[in-house]
Amino acid sequence: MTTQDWLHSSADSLAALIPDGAMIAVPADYSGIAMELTRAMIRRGVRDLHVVGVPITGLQGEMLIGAGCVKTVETSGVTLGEYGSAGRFLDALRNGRIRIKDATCPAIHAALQAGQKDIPFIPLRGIIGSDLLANRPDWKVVDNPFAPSGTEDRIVLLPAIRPDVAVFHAPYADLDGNVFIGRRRELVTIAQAAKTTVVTVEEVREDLDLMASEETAAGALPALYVGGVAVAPRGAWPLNLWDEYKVDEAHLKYYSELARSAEGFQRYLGEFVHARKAAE
Amino acid sequence: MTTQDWLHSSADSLAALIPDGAMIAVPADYSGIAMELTRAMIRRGVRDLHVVGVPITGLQGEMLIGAGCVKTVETSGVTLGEYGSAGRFLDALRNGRIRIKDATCPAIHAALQAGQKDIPFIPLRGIIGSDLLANRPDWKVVDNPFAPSGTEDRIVLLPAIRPDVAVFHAPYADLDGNVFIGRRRELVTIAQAAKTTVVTVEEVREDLDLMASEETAAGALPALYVGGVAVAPRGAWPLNLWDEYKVDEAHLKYYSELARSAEGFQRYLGEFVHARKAAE
Amino acid sequence: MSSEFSRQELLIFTISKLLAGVRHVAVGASSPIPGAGALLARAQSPKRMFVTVLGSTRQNFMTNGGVELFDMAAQGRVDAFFLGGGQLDGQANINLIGAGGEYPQTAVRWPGAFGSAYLYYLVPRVILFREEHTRRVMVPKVDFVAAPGPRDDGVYRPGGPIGLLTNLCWFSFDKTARRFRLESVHPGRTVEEVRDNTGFDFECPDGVPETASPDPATLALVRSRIAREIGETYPRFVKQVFPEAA
Amino acid sequence: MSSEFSRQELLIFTISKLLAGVRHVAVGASSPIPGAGALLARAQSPKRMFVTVLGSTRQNFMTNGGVELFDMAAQGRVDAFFLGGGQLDGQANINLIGAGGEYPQTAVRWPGAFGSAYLYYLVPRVILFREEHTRRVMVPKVDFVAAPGPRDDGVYRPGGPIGLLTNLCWFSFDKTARRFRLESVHPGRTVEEVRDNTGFDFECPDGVPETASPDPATLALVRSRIAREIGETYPRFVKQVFPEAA
Repeated sequence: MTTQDWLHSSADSLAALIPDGAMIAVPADYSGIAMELTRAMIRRGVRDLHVVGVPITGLQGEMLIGAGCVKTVETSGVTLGEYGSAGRFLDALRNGRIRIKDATCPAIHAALQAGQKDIPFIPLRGIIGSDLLANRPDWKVVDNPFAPSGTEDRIVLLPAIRPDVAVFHAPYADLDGNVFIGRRRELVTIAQAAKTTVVTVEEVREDLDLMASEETAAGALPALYVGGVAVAPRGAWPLNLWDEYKVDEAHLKYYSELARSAEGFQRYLGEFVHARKAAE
Repeated sequence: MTTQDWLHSSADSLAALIPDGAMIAVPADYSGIAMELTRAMIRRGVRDLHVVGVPITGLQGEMLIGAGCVKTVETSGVTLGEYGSAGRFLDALRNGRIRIKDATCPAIHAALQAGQKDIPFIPLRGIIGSDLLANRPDWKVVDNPFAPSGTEDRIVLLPAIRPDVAVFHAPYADLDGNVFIGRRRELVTIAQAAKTTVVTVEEVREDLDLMASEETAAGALPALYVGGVAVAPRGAWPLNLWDEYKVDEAHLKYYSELARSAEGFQRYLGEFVHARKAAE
Repeated sequence: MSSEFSRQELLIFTISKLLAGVRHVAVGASSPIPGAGALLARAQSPKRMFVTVLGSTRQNFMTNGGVELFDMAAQGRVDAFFLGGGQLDGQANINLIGAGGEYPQTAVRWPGAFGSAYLYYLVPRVILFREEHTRRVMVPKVDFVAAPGPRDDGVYRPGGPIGLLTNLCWFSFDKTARRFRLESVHPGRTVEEVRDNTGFDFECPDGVPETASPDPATLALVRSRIAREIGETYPRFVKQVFPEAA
Repeated sequence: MSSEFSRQELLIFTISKLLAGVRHVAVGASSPIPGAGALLARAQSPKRMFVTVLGSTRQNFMTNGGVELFDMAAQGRVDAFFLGGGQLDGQANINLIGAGGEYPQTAVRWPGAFGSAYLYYLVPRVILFREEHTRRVMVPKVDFVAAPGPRDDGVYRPGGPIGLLTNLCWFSFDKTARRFRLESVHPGRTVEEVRDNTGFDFECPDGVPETASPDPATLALVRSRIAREIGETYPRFVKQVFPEAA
């Protein structure tokens, strides 16, 4: 066995792998969010991030925006779901402190798949006629060169997205640093499209080799793609991790209450981020 | 539970779902080949198939060609590996009885991924300068519209492949018709790109719901994509099924011996296909 | 409205009927009523029917990541889907982005376009669903077209809206005339009420019927099995609407 | 050739040295010697090294299907790969399709181009490997270019061949001059033998050294652990070449 040079001692150590100005790709809130790592990024004071929500972002993007870590957000939605408005996102947008690249979910997915293949662009149906297109000068409309001659078939080309870092939280890694991602295959796409990937996990299973059987390998992200792993127990808190543990509803309501104002949000940071208050 | 209307009584019943002239997508020999179903297709006398090897084909394509079932083969290779030449393929090609669309592996994969997304085309690096391109008038070379202005960047566009039927063999299906495909995700791609999918399995596990856990769902092809399943014990014979059982080496050597001549191949068909001789 | 069933139960029942004959219906985020309607349609379908409830683990058979729903839609494997919006107009344009002011600094901002600017073109039976039926929502012209209604622009568009379901009524949508038509008004509601609360013009035939009410057997099914199934994803909804099932 | 090691062992050892510093090497189908060379390089690497042996279950960490190798190559995550061919020429063009006659009805037909027409452009350290070193294989000009050698054609090409290893020798390849250079001749072989059996022109410096021989510790490693590891995928090869390990 090789040494576990991929294993970091804490989320704060992992956060150092995300430089200022980085483009980071993060999954939607239901797919495993590295919230402890997000708090570590805020503690470290990362700046000028380009956050790609895959295909949307929630509490994570909202908190990074509120803490002044974000320059650009590229997403098909920013939402806290049933827990209220994303107050800091709305405030930053209204006051022009962030740039937004509004997208539609399949465009985010397809552009990341283009990044995964390192092809410069990928075509996608739909979109033409939406005002999204008018606000996305990086999206081009061309005539489909494969349309039967004499027919016109306009189609959108999306440039590939190749993030600097993919960031998520997962239930476990195995002894070699392979990460269990189950059926959340958008995590494979962002890990491959990105230059590197940092992952927090509930635990490292020293007794497990995910590659040992067809059954377990099916849900594994190979270690090759992973630049760093840290153990962060309940690392998605206050969000859920898949079906492993539930959303902390009371906490999310408390957050959305505080996040209505800049002062409230600062208080929240003081209580739950800078204080390094443990989950629960 | 709904009725198992997807479950057919035999490979011969499944073979009726593959019409003459169909474009079928089949995996490479190592990924699970529906050989009993292939024999059933030959027994039923299917004609004018367009066989897409994903990304190559072996004994299956070779036998279908030898039996006169194939009009076009689109593949990055036809090979029996260490067991000798694909005699019937070589003979049919030399005598102009089949049309070949020579490809390169990633082009087959990418074109099927385009089929999976139902986008009309997908760009791919490489290929330019290869004589493959000169023989594939369906592949177009364009200027990358996203290249920095003043720079030239030619790139190949491949038209999507949308097969009529995806065909493979897998270890098991569950009670709902979800099929275990493990990490062989090209099977997901061909199943989605194709209009329908027919699968033979070693067994249907009446006690298993692959969707019941994140671990088992990760390796499952959802039943939605599957038009028909039949149980065919040792249905990949004489090929291996992943690590489940090994190649029948003696049989493959015997095959490649007989397949050197049209007469030998006819004798082989009489012994192992039309006679419905059981596997082993 | 009859006291025998709730507003939500009527909507769930109406949706289930709009899904008759569908093989696969998908339901997006934050959509408990469409989700329950889809599950009801499945429970009553004579043939095998597939339901995808986004956000659910059990009512979701997808295994290829977040892109699968969109790929399936392109493949022609999603027969029905639901879309809403902060604003909808008479040409069935929908706005999920924001209203007032200048984009992106709109006076009101909603979460975002999600999959609308794609699924609206590709899914053959898109049901527009928005409970609030007011002139604030049903506007003459949306401020931002997140996803356009059917147009004669040559764009590939095998899909589109079949109609709009609200707390007051069900409109069908004519893709050629590009116009809504009032098909039925919910029990206890009136055509005048619809007209007063709709900011766009629509076809209004004489004698608009009342929206059909759910029968007792269906109501029983909704309150037991369907409430249980949708409760996995929307426990708070079930607690509110089906307190006995929760 | 020394009797202390076999021809295959020398090739395995030479390949392992050509892979020094590589993070990830992938090995295609029907390639037991490159596979063993890659596994040897990994066994001796001071840093973590990844090896993909196509066709193997254990020496293959890919979980995203057949496309993953190609996607990885595009992402810059495959540092080295091996290609061969029925014909190779002095501009490093390779032919895996067929020779003689008119395509597609060539007099000789090989299995097909596999991934060559893509990986050859993208993998920075492609090692051309062909045991048979004859004028039948090493031709002035290939009959069919399955994958072209480096050219000044503006095509995106971060990868390409670093050289050609055969039963007789190791040539490096100069991508700018587009020419092979004889770097070493295997023990027991001569420059004349190389010249006689090569149909293309190549740079031949004075005093070509002998290819380095494996040390005893390396040989012991190859015959034990490496033979065991490659034996999973190529049992017949191991039976032939390492009868004691098999």
